[in-house]
Amino acid sequence: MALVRGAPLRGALIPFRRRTSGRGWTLGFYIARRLVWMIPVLLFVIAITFFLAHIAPGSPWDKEGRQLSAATYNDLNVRYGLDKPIWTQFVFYLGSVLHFDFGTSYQHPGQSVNSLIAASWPYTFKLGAASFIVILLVGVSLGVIAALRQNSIVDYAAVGLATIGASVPNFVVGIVLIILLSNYLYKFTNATFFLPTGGYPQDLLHMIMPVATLSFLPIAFLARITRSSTLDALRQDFVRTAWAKGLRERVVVVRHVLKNSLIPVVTIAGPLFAALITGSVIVETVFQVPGIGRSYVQAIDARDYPMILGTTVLYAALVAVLNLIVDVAYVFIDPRVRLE
Amino acid sequence: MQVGNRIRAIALVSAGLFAAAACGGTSGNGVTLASTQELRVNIGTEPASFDPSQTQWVYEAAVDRNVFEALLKPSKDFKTVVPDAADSYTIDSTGTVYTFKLHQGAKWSDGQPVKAADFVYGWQRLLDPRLAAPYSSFYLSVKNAAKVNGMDPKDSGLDAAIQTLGLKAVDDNTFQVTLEAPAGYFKWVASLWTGAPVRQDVVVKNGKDSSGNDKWGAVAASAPQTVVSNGLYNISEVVPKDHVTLTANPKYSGASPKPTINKITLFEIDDETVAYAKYKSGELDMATVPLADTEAVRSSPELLQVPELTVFWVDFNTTKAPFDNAKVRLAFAQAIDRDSYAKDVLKGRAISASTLIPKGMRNYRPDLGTAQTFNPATAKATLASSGVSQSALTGLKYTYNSNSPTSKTIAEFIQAQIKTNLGINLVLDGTDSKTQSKRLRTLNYTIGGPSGWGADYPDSQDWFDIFVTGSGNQFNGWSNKAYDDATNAGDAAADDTKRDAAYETAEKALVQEAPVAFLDQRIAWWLVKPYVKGLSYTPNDDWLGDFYTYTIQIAQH
Amino acid sequence: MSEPILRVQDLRTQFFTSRGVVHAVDGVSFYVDAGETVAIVGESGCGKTMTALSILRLVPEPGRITSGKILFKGRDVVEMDGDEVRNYRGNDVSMIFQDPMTSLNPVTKIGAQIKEAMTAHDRFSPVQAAQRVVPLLKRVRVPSAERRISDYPHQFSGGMRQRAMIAMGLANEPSLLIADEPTTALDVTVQAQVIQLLKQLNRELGTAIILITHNTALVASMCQRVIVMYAGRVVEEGPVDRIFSRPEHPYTWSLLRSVPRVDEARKGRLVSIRGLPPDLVRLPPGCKFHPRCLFKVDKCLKEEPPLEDVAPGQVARCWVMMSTVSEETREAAQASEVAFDVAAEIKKRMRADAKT
Amino acid sequence: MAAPALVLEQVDWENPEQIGLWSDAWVRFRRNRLAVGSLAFVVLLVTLAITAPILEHFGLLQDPTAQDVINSYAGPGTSHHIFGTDDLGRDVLAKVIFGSQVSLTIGIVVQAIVLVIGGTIGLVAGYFGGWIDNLLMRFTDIMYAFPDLLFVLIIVAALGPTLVNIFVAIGLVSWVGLARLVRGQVLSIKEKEFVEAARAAGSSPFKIIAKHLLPNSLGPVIVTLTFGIPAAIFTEAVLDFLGVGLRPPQPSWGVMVFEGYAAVDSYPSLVIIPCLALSMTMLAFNFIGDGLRDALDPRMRR
Repeated sequence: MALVRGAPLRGALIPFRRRTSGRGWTLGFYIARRLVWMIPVLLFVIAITFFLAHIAPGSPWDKEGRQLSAATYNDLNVRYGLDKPIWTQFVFYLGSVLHFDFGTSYQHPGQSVNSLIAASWPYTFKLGAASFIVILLVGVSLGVIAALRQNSIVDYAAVGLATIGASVPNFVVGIVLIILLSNYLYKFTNATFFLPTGGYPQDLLHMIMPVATLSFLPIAFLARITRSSTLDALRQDFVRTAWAKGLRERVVVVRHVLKNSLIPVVTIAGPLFAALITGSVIVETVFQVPGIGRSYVQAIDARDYPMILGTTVLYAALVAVLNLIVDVAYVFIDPRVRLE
Repeated sequence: MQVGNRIRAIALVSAGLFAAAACGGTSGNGVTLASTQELRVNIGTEPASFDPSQTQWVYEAAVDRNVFEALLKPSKDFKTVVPDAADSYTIDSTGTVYTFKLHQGAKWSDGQPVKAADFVYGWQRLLDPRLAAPYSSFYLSVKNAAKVNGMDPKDSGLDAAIQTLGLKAVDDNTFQVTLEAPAGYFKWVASLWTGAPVRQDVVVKNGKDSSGNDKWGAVAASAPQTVVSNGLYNISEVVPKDHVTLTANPKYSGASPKPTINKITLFEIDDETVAYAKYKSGELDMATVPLADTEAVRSSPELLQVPELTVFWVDFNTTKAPFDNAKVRLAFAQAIDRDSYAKDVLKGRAISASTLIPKGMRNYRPDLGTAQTFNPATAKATLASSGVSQSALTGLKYTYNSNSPTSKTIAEFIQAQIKTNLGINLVLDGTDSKTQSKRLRTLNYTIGGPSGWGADYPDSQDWFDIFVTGSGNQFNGWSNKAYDDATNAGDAAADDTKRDAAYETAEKALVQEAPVAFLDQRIAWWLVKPYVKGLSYTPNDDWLGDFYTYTIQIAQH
Repeated sequence: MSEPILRVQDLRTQFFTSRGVVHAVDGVSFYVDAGETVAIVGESGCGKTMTALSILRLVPEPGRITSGKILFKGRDVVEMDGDEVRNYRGNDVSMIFQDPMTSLNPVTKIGAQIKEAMTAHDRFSPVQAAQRVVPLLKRVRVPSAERRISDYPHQFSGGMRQRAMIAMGLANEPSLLIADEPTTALDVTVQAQVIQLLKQLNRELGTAIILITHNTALVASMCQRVIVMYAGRVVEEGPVDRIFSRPEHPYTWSLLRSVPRVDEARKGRLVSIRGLPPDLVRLPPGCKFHPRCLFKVDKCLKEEPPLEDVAPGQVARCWVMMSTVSEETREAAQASEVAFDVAAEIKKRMRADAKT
Repeated sequence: MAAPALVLEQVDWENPEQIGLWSDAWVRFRRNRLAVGSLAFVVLLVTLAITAPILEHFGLLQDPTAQDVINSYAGPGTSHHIFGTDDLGRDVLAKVIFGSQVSLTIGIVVQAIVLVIGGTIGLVAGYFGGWIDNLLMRFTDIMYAFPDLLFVLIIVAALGPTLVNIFVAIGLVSWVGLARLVRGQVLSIKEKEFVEAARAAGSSPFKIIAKHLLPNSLGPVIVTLTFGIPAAIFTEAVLDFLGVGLRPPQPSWGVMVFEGYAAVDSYPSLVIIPCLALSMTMLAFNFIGDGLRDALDPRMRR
């Protein structure tokens, strides 16, 4: 098979069978199997994080400056069950997690982790979704144009941007934007930092900088992959057949070239989500975005175990679900793939 | 850009310096008011709770002070206390029974009258072990407080024991506190924001979370509905991790005059650089100046320098060699060039300190600090006379919190000073804030820091208690009978001259024995927009004017 | 005889590569009458595929048609602009390719790809196009066509796919179908079926077919005329039976002898033609075949012979012509074949390449 | 006289000229000017990093920890501080060069860890297949589900931010990609005839892996590792930037960005210089990666 397919898919899909695929039934079965498989994965993630968090030196109640009295210190441990042996705490925590109760945050007495995450999740999601759309639009179009107009200035510009993008860390991009906008340009654009209170039009203006910072690296990554897969597709025989049929250029490019070259792009959507998540931690810290990325860093520093675990589980579940969606989408996009 | 809480300095105006001069009069003094009277400030970190009994940090106090009204509050010049929710108070002949007369007709934000029983319930929550209030130690002077607070949270007899506390509502307007023993400083304890009244029915209505925390004070979007308060302002909006908005409380009928500012937005920007950038882009009305931008603003008309009542020092672990030897500690203290640190490193934003009590407080005695003054020659001599071998001084680890840029800079500065002046190579051992606090608390270190103290109130008792044997706030494992006796005498004495003499002996012992090497007292650099008028601030403000918000006005701009 | 539907005059197609200009098609002229089946044969790299692609203006980068005319029903294809070419391709002239495995879009249904060929031109309305797909597939003998149109290429066998390609080619009832080595990638049994199908379609639809192949056996069973190409030019052309019985150009002669003939008992051993196809960048002087020609004379090295009439309808490009060569010299020439070291030749060629 | 049989010289196709592959790759790599330029830059950087202590000894370079508190925050181009000084008056140029030591070691050591873990898991899973493959791949899925930065943050918080811990932490999260790649390579090569032949000839699995599987999957592995280096440097810099990474006195670039960020308004050079160093090094490794990929994988024509 001449077409270059991206990195082999995650375990469950290898090897391909080229038999006619009874899609409906096997797909449902496959999704169920993957969802069931997610539970042990999440449990494993919880276990690792739980013990790592508890190994970290210092307790949630240690603080600088005025110390808590010994009595208060002990009362707090009793209330949050930290006085029990670590294994009992773990079992107790697993019990509550199975009822979707992720406990209460030490940093915010009176608020459950569920409500805290629910409160700050929209900002991470809004930023992540906006960046994802920007990344797909800009990354793919850049890659396709570079491939179609190969060895033109557009191609060199796209490849150049892709390589530089892959090298400049996103917090550097963030810093440069801050230096430029806060010192020099703010007079004109008044583009201040991410302030979710601005209401609709102002919100978009404020999201420019964080979204740009979050998207810069993935756009480069995506453009590079789209370009090479489109170049491969252009070299295939069926494109020549399409031309020979007298189809218009637009039809040839969209229906024949892109329909094939964008398949590998779907496979890298998985690592793209992971990059967005790690990126959100950095961007939220640089731009003071009240999302769960930033609260994760604060939770670690404050040894807020329920918050650390809650955020990690959310992120891990998110990655697992998104990867499943990618794999299922892959089946619908590439008819040759048949589910194990 | 530090993550998490840093040592947020508690500021105090020094006696003669900035007294009440800057406090503006009412709108009548020729200030044309802007159409919107809104103030936007940065408190740096999201408060853990609005429930007074669950707060401890300065930025939490700044919110609660405007939403609740405690019995008393510090005067504008921070020298004494003035009435707040209580119009007046009397002390009986034994000096142990304080009777507070509440302001007639004061109302809660939901229209209910403020009753003495609300204060009784509020103070009981501060001592109830099940709630583990962080500031409970301040109220241990109340009768039976130590006994109740020390009980096991699961003890069934707890509710009955709480009734035995020296707290009584004589009638709806009279709240009486009985102490274990007379305490000259108790008026200041009554001025703390944590002593605000709390409505029992509101707490019960909102119930508890799965870990037993009362939900009424939670910093959540639901706060405007759950928090019922008696202060000048109500909580109108909470956007977690971003800001809290307060609006003037229409039903307020307490003693304070009506505020001109009707809306205060408190942002939670933990990065000083970002806050400074927002000040410049017009999104904040005041902001602190990052150390790096000192030169840029030194001559700016918007600059306000407010000396803070905070002193920072380096900790020695007196229970482990080589710092069990007083001479070695003294040698290290004498080898640190405090003036260069204040002038060059902090660019003049600090005053060097070689004694415990900061400048601007009653017992400020720089003359007693001669033992620790910087002198490389005497430092070397003292080290030599200590008889400690060179090998015992090698490989000493200096532990510090490397998340906060200020303590990182101090660590590197101390390392260089000790290297040049004593020829000893300290190994820097940085870690995050929690680990650092634990190391200090469990004496699992040799030398480290910086630790510091900010005045909760300008009374020496608040300071000298730190180094008393067995005090939770001392990380040096230091015990000195002469110091303990002098401090206890100072705390108990009623007459000021007797207290000063006692505290003087305590200060001398502290400086001489040097369980810590004193470093500096910070000066806060603030930038305030020119259109912010009538600002009257005390050194304990988290943002300037947060004690007396009703004097602030926004001029036309 | 009416005007031929296709007349190629002195066509030159060149590739401008870093190694220099490749003369892929170096002055080719021929004609194809309506309904006629013509074969273009020659070793790989002799320019036969590039000639076909030039006819459809499908020359890939960095190739260009540098000169010459391609008259299709009187209109010169070389002069056509973008839109005209698009309208011309696949409408009245269509082409099918060698490897059915890769010539069909793997992610689109077979039916859609065939329908697309029709909807690209306005000859049939979309509704008509949809209705014609199944009959087309039936015509090319694809079993249970109704069900198969919704299958994907990977669900078809090699032979089935080539039939689908042919159906696609015939969708617009073109007057000329160019088949570029349609059977090379198929195994022998399927080859016969495809050739049988093409012959039948030529008879039934009157579609002229240009069959491009290096397999001379196919030519005999299917085509009326044959054009032999070598080094980007036509070296001999004529009716099939004459060319097969009395080839005039030494290259055609050696070509025919290196093919096992079922109908005749072979006397001597099969002999491959000595040497390698010429390097199209540095063509030798004179007759391009002279380095490998067994009967060359001095003139062949200096001057390239023109196409001369050697018999009614037959032309050849040679100074000697096989008819003048006696039987004995043919036997001696065959015997004097010297063992040829292929590997050495390849290495010599690579080293020459590396130097540039 | 029987006609001489046409004898084709017996060319040993079993092992194509091994040198051809590498010399050919070098020829193609040399043509890529950007890659060669980047290689030169990296070589310069490595020599500077190694000789830094010697340069300091000879006074060409200042001591990065020497404080000159009087003229701290001096801008670039002042007296004998070409790049200026930081908040405690330390020479920025010295800090950048000594900082490269940390960043380069992190980049290379982490890739070594990734090669060991990822390589072995990929090879074993690919070659043996069956339940071993399934087990290892399920384990990789788990690691894949873990957002890498979060995992690194929690490890560093738990074990403490020493250099070794950071190496291990970043290495632990970065091997998944390589494991998958190697497994894919092994799976595809295992099908190839010459491996079949070798197995038929009875050579031990270990010999097969060493002689056939490794050399053939070397190309993509080298490319992945080259791209891995900037990724590792980036992750370490992020840790420092979040304030949880390396502790002074280790002057790594990430720490310099973290310290300089506080002075971003008045002294942007304190942030820009380490950011430039970081970006240029990562850029260089990316260009080298590109060059290697094109050289070793002819299909990816430019």
